[in-house]
Amino acid sequence: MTTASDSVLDFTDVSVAFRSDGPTASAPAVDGVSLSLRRGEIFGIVGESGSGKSTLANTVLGLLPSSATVRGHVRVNDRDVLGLSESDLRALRGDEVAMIFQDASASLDPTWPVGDQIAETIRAHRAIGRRAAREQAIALMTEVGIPDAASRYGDAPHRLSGGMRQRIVIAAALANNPQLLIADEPATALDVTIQAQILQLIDRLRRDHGTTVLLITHDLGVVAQVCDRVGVMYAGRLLEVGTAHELFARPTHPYTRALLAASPNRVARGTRLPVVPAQWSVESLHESEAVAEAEAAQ
Amino acid sequence: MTSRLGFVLRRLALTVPVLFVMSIIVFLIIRLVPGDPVRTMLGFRATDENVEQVRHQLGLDQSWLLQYGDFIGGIFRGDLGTDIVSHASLSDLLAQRLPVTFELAGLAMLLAVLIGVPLGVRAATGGKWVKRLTEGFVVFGISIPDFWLGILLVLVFAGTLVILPPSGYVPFADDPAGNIRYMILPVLTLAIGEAAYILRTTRAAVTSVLDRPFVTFLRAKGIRTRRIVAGHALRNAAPAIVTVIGIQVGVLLGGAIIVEQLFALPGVGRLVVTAITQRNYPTVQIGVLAIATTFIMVSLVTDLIVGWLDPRVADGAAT
Amino acid sequence: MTAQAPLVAATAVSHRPAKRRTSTRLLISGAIVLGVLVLIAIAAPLIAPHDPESVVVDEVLGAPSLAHPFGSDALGRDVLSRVIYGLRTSLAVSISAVLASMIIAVPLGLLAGYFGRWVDTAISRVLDMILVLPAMLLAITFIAILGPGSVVAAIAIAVIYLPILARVMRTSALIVTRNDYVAGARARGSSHFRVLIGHIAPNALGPVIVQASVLAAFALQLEAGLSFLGLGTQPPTPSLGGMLSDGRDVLLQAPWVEIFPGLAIVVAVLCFTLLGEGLRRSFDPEGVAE
Amino acid sequence: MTDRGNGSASSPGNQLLRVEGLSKTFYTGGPPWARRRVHALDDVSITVEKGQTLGIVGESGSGKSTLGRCILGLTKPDSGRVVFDGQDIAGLGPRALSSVRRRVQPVFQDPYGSLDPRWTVGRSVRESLDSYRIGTPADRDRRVLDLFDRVGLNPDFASRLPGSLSGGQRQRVGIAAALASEPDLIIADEPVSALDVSVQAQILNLFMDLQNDLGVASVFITHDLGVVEHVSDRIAVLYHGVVVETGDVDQVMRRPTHDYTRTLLAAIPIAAPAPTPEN
Repeated sequence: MTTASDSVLDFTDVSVAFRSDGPTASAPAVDGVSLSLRRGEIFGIVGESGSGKSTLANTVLGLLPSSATVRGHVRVNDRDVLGLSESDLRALRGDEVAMIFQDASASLDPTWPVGDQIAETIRAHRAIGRRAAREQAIALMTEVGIPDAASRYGDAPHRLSGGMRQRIVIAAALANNPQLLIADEPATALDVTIQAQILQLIDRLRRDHGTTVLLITHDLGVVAQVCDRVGVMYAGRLLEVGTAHELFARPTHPYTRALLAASPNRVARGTRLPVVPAQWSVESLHESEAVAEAEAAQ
Repeated sequence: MTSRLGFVLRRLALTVPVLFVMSIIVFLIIRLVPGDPVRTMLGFRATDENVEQVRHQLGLDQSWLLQYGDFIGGIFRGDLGTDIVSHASLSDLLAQRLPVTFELAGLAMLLAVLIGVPLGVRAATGGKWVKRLTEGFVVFGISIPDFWLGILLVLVFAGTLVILPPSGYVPFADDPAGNIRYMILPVLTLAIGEAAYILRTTRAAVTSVLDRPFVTFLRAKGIRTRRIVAGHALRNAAPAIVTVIGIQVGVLLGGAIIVEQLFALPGVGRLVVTAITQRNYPTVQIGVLAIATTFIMVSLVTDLIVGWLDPRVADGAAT
Repeated sequence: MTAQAPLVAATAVSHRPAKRRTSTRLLISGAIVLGVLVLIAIAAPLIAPHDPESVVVDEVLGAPSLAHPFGSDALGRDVLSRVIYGLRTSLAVSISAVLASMIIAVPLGLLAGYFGRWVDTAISRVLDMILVLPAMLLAITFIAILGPGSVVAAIAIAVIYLPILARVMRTSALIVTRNDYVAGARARGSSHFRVLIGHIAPNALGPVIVQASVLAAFALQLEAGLSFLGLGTQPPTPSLGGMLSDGRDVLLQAPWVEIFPGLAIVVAVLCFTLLGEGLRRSFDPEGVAE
Repeated sequence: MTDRGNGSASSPGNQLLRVEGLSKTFYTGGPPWARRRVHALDDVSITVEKGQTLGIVGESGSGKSTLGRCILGLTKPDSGRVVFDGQDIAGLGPRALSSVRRRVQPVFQDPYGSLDPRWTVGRSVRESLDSYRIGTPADRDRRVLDLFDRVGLNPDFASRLPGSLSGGQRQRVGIAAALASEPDLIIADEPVSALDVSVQAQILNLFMDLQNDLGVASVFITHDLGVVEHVSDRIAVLYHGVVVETGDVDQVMRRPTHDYTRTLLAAIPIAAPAPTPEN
C-alpha cells in the first residue's frame, strides 16, 4: 500500500446506506470500498448507473443528504473528513478539494455574471479584495481557454456555449489551486467533440498544477483515453483496480470483461454483442429496485 | 443594456392595449344591464319624462360609440362626470378617496412583504420547528376570511381593550397620529392574510432554488450557507416572489373594498359598494375603472422589476 | 455520522422522502372533515336543532347553553341552526361555482395546451381579459348588473375562476403533450380526439384538481365577503357572510353571534386548503397549480 | 442474414424512403421581440432501401431529431418532399396518410417518457392495433403476447404499468409497440442513448435481430458513432442541418471524405488505451 504521505485521498472500508422510509431497508449504496489515490494521478472510477460511484465521490465533501449514514474513513491529506465540523468541512471545500458536476449549465447561477462566480470562490477562501479577485478570475478564465476573458467576465451563463460554461465551472473549481479535483461525469452532457477538449483541459491543468484528479464516469472510452489507473464499481463494491493498460488488456473480473465486450465500438461490426451475464447486468439490479418501488407504491 | 431598455419600452407599450381593453369591459358591463338602468336608478320617482330627461342628461340616448367617446374623452380632459345621487364631480370624489385606498392597500402589502419574505426565507432554510410554526401561520392565515379577522381585531382592541378606534378616518396630512391610529386595525386585517400567502410563496420559491444543482456546486466551492441564501437563493427566487406580489395586489384591492366598508374608511372601494346599492352607475363605472387601472399599473411595475432582476427575461432567452 | 448542513441537494441515488407520508395524512384529514361538513350541510333539516328562521323573543342574544350551544342572535334565532344552514349555502355556492368553472375551463385549457399556436393564443388572450379586474371587483360589478343573490354570486365566482383554472389546465396539458408517448400515440394512428381523451386528459387533470380545491377555499371566503356586503345570498336565506354582518351590530353584548359563523367558514376553508396540499404532492409533482 | 456492407445500388425498385431537399426553420421561444431563427434542416436529401438500416449521426443541434419527426409526419417541413414507397406523404388524403403512417413507426430515446404512465404496457402495444382496427379483439390480444415474446419480454408483463419496469424493459415495450402494425420502416431516435452499456447491448442486438428476421428497414438516429457503426448498413453525417457525408458504413467510418466526419471520428474515446501508456 502506498505510504500515507504521498497519497492525497484515502477511502478505508467506506460504506454508505440511505435510511429508506419504505418497509425494506434498501441495500447499501456503497459497500466497503477501500482505495487510495497517488498525488498527481488521474484515477478513474467507471460503473453503470446505480453502481454507487457518485455516492462514494460525494462522501469526500460531505454532500450526501441527511438520510445517508457513512461508515469507514475518508482521509484527505491524512485528515479524516467524516468527523469534520460543518465549518471545517466548508473551509476544505473549494480550497483543498474541489468538485465539478455533470451538467455545466446547471452548475452556474443563471442570474450571476460568470466571472463573479469564479471570483466568489476565491474570496470565500482568500482574504483579498474584489478587484484582485476579479484579476485572478480573468487570468483563470484565460488559462481554461476562454477567448477574450475580460469582456466575457460580465456575461450571464446563458450567453455562453455548453463547452464554455464547463470551462467556467472548471476555472471556478480550480480557483484556489486545490490538491484534489473530483470530476463527476464532467463531460457526459457535452457533444463528443467538445467532450474531448474538456478532458484534455482537465489533463493539462492536472499536469501544470500537480492536481490529483478523481474522475467518475460510465464511459469506458473516456477512462481509457485519460486515466492513469481505473477502478470498476458495481452495486456499491469496487470490483477491480488496475492501470488503464492492464484493465483493458487483461480484465480480471468477469463483470469488467462483460462490460468491455458489450461496448459497441470494440466489437467487429455486425456481429451480435455478447450480453452481460444476467446476474451482473444492471437490468437485474434495476428490476429488483424498480419492482420493489412499484410494490411500495401500489 | 440595450436589450433591457428595449424590454422596458415594449412592456410599457403593451400596457396601452390592456388599459384600452379594460376600459371597454368596464364601459360595456354597465350597458349590458338587462332592463333600463335609469328606471332602476330613479326607482319610485321614475315617470316617463323623468327617465327620458335623465337619459338625455347622461347622454345614454346617444349611440354607444359616441358614449364611449365621451367617456374616454372625459377621462383625458379630467372631467369624469358627476355622481347622480350626490351630484358631486367624480374627479373630486376620486381625488379624495383614491389616496385612502392606496394608503390602506399599500401599507398592508408593505407589512405583508416585511413579515412574509423574511419568514419565508427562514422557513425554507430553518430547522423542523421553524418549518412547523410557519406552516401553522400560513394555513391559518390563508383560511381566515380577512374581514372576519377585522371584526375580531375590533372586538379585542376597540371593544374590550378600547385602545384603538373601531372605525373612522382622518387624512395623514391633517392629523398624522390620528391617521395611524385609524389605520392600524384595517391594515393589520389585510396584512395578516397577505403575509401568510407571501410567506408560502417565498418558502416555495427559495426551496425550489436550493434544490437546484448550482447550489450543490456553490456548497462544493465552500461558499457559506448565509451567502448562498442571501446572494443566490433570494436573487433567483425574487422574480417568482415579485410576480406573486403583483397578482396579490389585485386580491388586496378586492379585500380593501370590504375592509373599507368594515372600518368606514372613505376609500374608492366603499364608494363603489354604496354606488352599487344605489344603482348609481356613473360612479360604479369610474370607481371600477380607477381600481382596475391601479391593478394594471402595479402589474406593469412588477413585470418591469422581474425583467430587470432576471437578465434572461430581458434577453427573451428565458427557457 | 458526518454533520450535515440543512442545505443539501439529493444525490444521484433516488430515495422517496418522508413527504409521501405527510401528504397522505393531510389528504385524509382534509377529506374526512370535508365529508362531515358536506353531510351536515345535506342533512341540515334533520340535524339542525331548531328552525333557523323561528324568532323566539325571550331568547334574544341568549348566551351559548345546552339548548342553544352557539347561543341566539339579536332576533332570538338559534345560531347553531343558522350556521348549519349557512354552511349549506356557502358550500353549495362555492362547490357549484368551482365545478361550473371547471366544466368550461378544462376543455378550453386542454385544447390550448395540446394544439398550441393560434388556438392557445386565442383562448389565452380572451380569458386573460377577465384577469384585468381584481376578483372581488369583478364579482361586485357582476352583481351590480344581475342583482344580488347566491346564484349570481356563484356565476360571478365561476367566471372569475375560469382564466385561473384554464391556465393551470393549459400549462399541465402543455407539459403532458411534450412527452414522446403523445407523438407515439399519433404515429400509432390515434386521432387527436382519442389522444386528448386517452392520454392528455388523464395525465394532465392532476394539477387542475389541486387548483380546484385551492379555489374552493377562496370561493368560500369570496361568497362570505359578498354576503357580508349584502350582495351575495339575500335574507331570509341564512348565509355565514350575512350572519357575520348581523353579528357586528351586537359584537360587544353577544360576541358568539359573530364568532361561531366565522369559525364555520375557517373550518370549511381549512378543509379545502388541507385537501389541496395533500393532493398537491401526488397529483401535481411539477407544481403547476398555484 | 441479409448481406450487409455492399452498398446495393439504390435502384428505384427497392427504394422504400426518399427524402428530397428537406428544410425546416424554427423560431426560439421567448417574447416575439426577441425570437431568433434557427435553421434545423437545410436542403437534406437521404434514401433508405427496403430491409436496410440507415444510420444518421450528428451532435446536439444537428437537426437529426427534426429529420426523424418530418419523416414520421409529426413535423411539417418548410420545403422539400418525403416520399414513402413512391408516395409523397405531403399530398396524401387522411385515409392514404393513415395507411402510410401505419407502415412507419417511431422508437423514442427516453424510456420514461415514451410510455403513458397510466396505461398498462400491454394496452400501449395494442394501441395501433385498436386504432387501425387490425383483426378481432382476440387476435389483437394474441398479437400483443406474441410481440412481447419477440422483443424478449415475459408476456405477463403486459398487465403491468411502465412504472414497475426498468429502462431496458420499457425500451423493449416501445419497440413492440412500433412493431404492432407490422411497419416496413422504424424511425429510432437515440433508442439506446439513455441506457447503460450492458442494457444498450441487449437492445442493439434486438434491433439487428428484427432487421434480419422481419426485414424491417430502419433509420437509426444517434450521436454515438460506436453505436451507429454497429447497426448501420449506410450512414449519413448531419452537421448544423446539412448532410455533409453519406455512404456505406465502411467507407464513412474508414475513409471519411468530410473534415467534420474526421473530427467526429477522432473525438470518440475508444475503450482501448493508446498503445504506449504515456504517449
